[in-house]
Amino acid sequence: MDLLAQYVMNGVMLGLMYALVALGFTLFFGVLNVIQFAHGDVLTAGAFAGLAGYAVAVHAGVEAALPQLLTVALAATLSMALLGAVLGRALVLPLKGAPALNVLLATLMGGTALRECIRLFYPGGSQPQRFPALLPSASWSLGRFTVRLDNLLMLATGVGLILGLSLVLQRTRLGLAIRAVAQDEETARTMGIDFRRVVLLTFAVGSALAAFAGVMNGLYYNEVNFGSGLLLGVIGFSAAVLGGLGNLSGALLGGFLFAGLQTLGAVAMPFASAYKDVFAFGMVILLLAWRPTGLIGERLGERV
Amino acid sequence: MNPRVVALPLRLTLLVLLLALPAGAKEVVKLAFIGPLTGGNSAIGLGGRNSADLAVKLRNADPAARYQYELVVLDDECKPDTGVQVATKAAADRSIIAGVTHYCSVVAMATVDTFHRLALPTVVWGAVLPDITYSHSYKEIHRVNGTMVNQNETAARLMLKQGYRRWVVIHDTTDYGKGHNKYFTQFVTAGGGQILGTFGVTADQQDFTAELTQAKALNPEVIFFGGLTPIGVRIRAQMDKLGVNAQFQGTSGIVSDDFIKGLGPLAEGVVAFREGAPAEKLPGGKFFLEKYAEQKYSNPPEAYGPFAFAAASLLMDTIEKVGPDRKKVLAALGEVKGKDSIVGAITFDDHGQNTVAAITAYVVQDGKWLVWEDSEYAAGKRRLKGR
Amino acid sequence: MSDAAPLLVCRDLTRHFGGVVALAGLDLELRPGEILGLIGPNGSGKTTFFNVLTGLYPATRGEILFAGGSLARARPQEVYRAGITRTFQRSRLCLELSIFDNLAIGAHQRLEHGLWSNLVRRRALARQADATAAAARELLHVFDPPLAARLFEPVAGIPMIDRRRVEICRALISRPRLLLLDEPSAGMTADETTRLMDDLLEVRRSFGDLSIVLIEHEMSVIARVTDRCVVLNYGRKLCEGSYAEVSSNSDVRQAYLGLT
Amino acid sequence: MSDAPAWLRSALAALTLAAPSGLLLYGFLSAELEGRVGLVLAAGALAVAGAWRTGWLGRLVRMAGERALVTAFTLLAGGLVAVFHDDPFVLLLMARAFIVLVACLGLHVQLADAGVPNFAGAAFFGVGGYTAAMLGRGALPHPLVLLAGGAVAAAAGSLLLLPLLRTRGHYAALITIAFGLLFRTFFEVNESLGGPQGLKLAGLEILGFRFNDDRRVLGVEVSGYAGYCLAAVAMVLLALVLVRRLERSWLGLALDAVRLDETAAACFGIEVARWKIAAFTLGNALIGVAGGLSAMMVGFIAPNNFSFQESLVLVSILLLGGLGNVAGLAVASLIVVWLPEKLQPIQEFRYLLFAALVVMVLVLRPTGLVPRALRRPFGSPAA
Repeated sequence: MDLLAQYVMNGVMLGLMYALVALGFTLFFGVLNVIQFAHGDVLTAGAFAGLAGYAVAVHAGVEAALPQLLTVALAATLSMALLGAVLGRALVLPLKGAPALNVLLATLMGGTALRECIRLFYPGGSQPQRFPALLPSASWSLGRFTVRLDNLLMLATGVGLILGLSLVLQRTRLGLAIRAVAQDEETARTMGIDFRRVVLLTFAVGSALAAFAGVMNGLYYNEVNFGSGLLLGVIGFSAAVLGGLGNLSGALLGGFLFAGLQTLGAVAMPFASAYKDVFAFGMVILLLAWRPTGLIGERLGERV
Repeated sequence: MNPRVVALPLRLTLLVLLLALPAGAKEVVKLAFIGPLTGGNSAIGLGGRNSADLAVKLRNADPAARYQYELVVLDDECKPDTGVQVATKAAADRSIIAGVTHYCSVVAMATVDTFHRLALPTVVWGAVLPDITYSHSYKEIHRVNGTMVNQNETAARLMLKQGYRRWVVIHDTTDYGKGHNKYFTQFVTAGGGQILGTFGVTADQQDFTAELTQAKALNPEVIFFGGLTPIGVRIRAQMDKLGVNAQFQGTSGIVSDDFIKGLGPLAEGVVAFREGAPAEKLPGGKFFLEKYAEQKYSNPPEAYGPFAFAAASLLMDTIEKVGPDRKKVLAALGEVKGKDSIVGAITFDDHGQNTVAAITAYVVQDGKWLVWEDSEYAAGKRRLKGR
Repeated sequence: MSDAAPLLVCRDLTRHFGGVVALAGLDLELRPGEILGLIGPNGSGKTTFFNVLTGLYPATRGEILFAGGSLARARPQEVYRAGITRTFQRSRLCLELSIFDNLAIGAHQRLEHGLWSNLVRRRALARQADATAAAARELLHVFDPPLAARLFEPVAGIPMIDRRRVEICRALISRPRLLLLDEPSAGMTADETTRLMDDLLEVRRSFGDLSIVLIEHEMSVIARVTDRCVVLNYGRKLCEGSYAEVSSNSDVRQAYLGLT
Repeated sequence: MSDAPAWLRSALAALTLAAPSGLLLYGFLSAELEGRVGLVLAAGALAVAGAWRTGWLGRLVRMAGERALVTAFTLLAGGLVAVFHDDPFVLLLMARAFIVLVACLGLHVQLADAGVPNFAGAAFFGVGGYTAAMLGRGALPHPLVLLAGGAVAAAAGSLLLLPLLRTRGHYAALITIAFGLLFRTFFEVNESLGGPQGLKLAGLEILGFRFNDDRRVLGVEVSGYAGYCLAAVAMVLLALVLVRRLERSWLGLALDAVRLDETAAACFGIEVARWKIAAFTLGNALIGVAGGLSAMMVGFIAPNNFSFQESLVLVSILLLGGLGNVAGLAVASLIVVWLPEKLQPIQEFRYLLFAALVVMVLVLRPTGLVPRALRRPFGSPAA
């Protein structure tokens, strides 16, 4: 029982991170019908940016954890919002109208370049970097189940962020613009919406989300690594597709589902846990065979 | 400057002579360094590269040296086919006399035939799989570092001596991790220890909570980790998250400053083992570390840097002795007995394996890797987990 | 002619999209050689009818009899083999292919698709290609002689009207028994359309009893070419008869022309 | 020369194209110093650009015609093998480029003809390799072993058929991506096929001719890789003829129709599913055969070689060359296989530069080096 609770807890934390990544993918697809595959590496870059921010803060003599945390979060989200917009401007918009495959590959390679840059130019970037524990680390145990305060805080923030995002999309003018563009570019233009601006803003928002996920990743594992982006990207993409591209709730569902599959894979096959990714990706293939346009299906629709 | 056409080598030698005669400059001799410079294992690869480079720099600075050495650095990406490609490149280039080759065992395995076929004397600087030297009788392949067999034998003995009996093994599914799992399990069970469970994890895995939760349920005294620094750091950190407080024991792959940097206080008391005498204890070793620091390389030497340095130095000593000729170098390498180096005396057996490869036990104390014997843990001032 | 067995019979043909009823129990008959005009406001189910008939959307309910056989559950490929071809409202030619290739796609059924004959028996292949090219030229020539000369130019490079022509030729080259035209006038001027229709009728003469169902907003076209009209509204048949009859029908004027 | 017989003109045209490219390739392959590599590249780029702008390139290509060109470049490849007969490294590089080209032709049939995405190219390449490793030791003649590699790869691909047929676009792409990742992990975890340690392979042997041996031919040392190189060239020729004949036949037309507009295709009796299956299977078979030869040549096989990144490299070759253009494909595979090797001098920065280059080409020239040409059906008067 306590074990089960532990598994669920682990799965939920994992799922939250995947969901945050998947949200980015689904947002980008929504507005532009493209997959921005550098997204996973943007996450990593975000974590490293946060780390740099922390170093600066410490250098500037900031002692308290909270201001440090804020510096980290701001450094990460702002820089990545910028990077995201730049990527959108430099890699995605120019390829608008080119086959989807080109965008996929261009962003994948862009991500690779980003990854290599971290490895080569961030001091010691080729090895894992320690990420400071900036959250209170109190924890309670019942039997073999340990729940930690910092995890709960992250969980709360993450959920809050997601709710915030959906509010932005539902209530604000930006959200309206984004949804309009997602529905149909032409109509949006005729409604006098500045298409490019909306797209770039979307990329900024989505990338900021990824950066936040990166920071969360760092706080959760107390370690960041230049290479973690590719797999996280692929998983986030899988999650978004599983849920149904362009569908926010789908992205969430997909994220938690994938985490669930991985945990299940590790638990169901004790001592063969290395197969858990084989299991998870195998399930992805089967699920897509069963529901070809994702579990919830596309709301925004891939124009075939 | 490869001899691409029949005429080219002639022209080149002429050129070299012309350069050599008036200035009286030394003849240039090339050594190859092969290791992973890109991808997941690049940190160790770069550490090795820098160390070999350092060896060459020092030698070139030495007026007594008969030759001017040039290091040809090649990236094997830790992939067999790329490895074979660059190995062929190095071996086919007759101006390259010998090679300091490979960190990744799988690549080292792939290239032995190439080196044999093209007769390039090589000294492995980091790959630990026994078969690399023992699966064949090629004269071209030597190795300064010990194999994972020696390492795990010592590891098992020492930990059993501490009174540990119940292990959970976590290893990455690369050749490195799987090999360590195999040999450690073998020696521990032989010594009366018990492996409660074994978990394979992929080398790019981020989250280990599922495995660790199961491990926790098995309630082991020690978690043995067979793998490299990156996931070593993650597993140790996540053990703490899940409140798994068992002793953490690693392999040569985690004996790196980054392991400690990556974990901070959490690294305290972690035990690991590495082939070779501890660099910092031998006079040559101290010298190496100082010189390395002087060069201001962007990466630390990592666990295997000293071996790359030793291998390169060994090759250059040999060339100084017998001259830049592959056959002679090969013959001379066969003779190496008790040759001292910064990793201890080197003696090659008939498979080219360095037999006296000492195994050193390390423990992290106050943010530093200390040799077990002179740590407060050995002295009993501090205690490993559960002791 | 009027007493001949009907070529196409639709009974209670129905198609739902979730809650929306796009086609509601449509009954329709078509005699061999007849030209039927299908009119109605946007979203009245005209194109849906084509899509159901050609098997792109399976019918939710109802029966389709074509030349005696049932097509209600048929896949598009089977519908084509049965002798029904169509054009699309928004031109769906393969733009990066040549006119010839597009027509050859239309002639798919007659072309040899065995591995051996395609990869090895190259002389036979060449002969088949020449035959197809000849047929294509002949057909194009009727619509626009210059077009026939541009047989091997990419479709992307020709004007809208020519694309319409090519699309119609693609539908005709397999010598179907029923041709479904979805708004051929879209994006063309009235007299361009008129000319297109006249050419079509000319081809039809050489075809014998080709029947046509024509979706069209351009009433002048309907008036000129159709033998009979069916008016759809909200997926239902509002009324049918000659253009004169339906255009004078008050419900139609109400629903469609928006007059009272 | 206008009154010269057609064959002569095409031959001359082909030669005028092949000769300078030969010089270029020779220069590139033999160049070692960074400076010289750069020089050769610049010269080549300049020459090509010039020939392009002035329209000479197109004119010569048209005048030569496919057959003459293929012949000329086959001779060219043979010539290069002869020149570098004693340099195993250059031969290995060439052989690898040719083998990759064969694999890419397989991918080309899937992606460029039928529009079926495949981001697991390296996986199918690996299946071919592992098959060769398993059967290579046995009594089965090696040509058959290679074919078996293709067959097994095709069979492995059939696992994906159902999901691939039901999905489209990014969804289909994800299925292949997932398979690629899954495959690599599986072979790493699973011990029965060597696990992460990988497997040694027996060298290729045909009718007692052992490709691994270096030998003296007419008194000159000839590296064993020369044989592999020629085998690879032969394989390229076969694949090329197969693919081009396919494309110019009605089969190719059907594939184009499926790629360009499934709905319209269906409305003209084209069995979309059938053609997708055919293309995917044939493609994987080609990739598998190439993988088999590659594994035998390298003599060793391990999961590391078949990672997702490797699959990406294959796809980038397709897009860089210009999706749907075989000539571009050939050029791109030479560049993508050789350039990283020539970038060795910049050591750890190689991969960064390579990725950056790919991105640049994709952004600045979305159509790839050589854009898709208008399809010329076989026997058409225009052809």
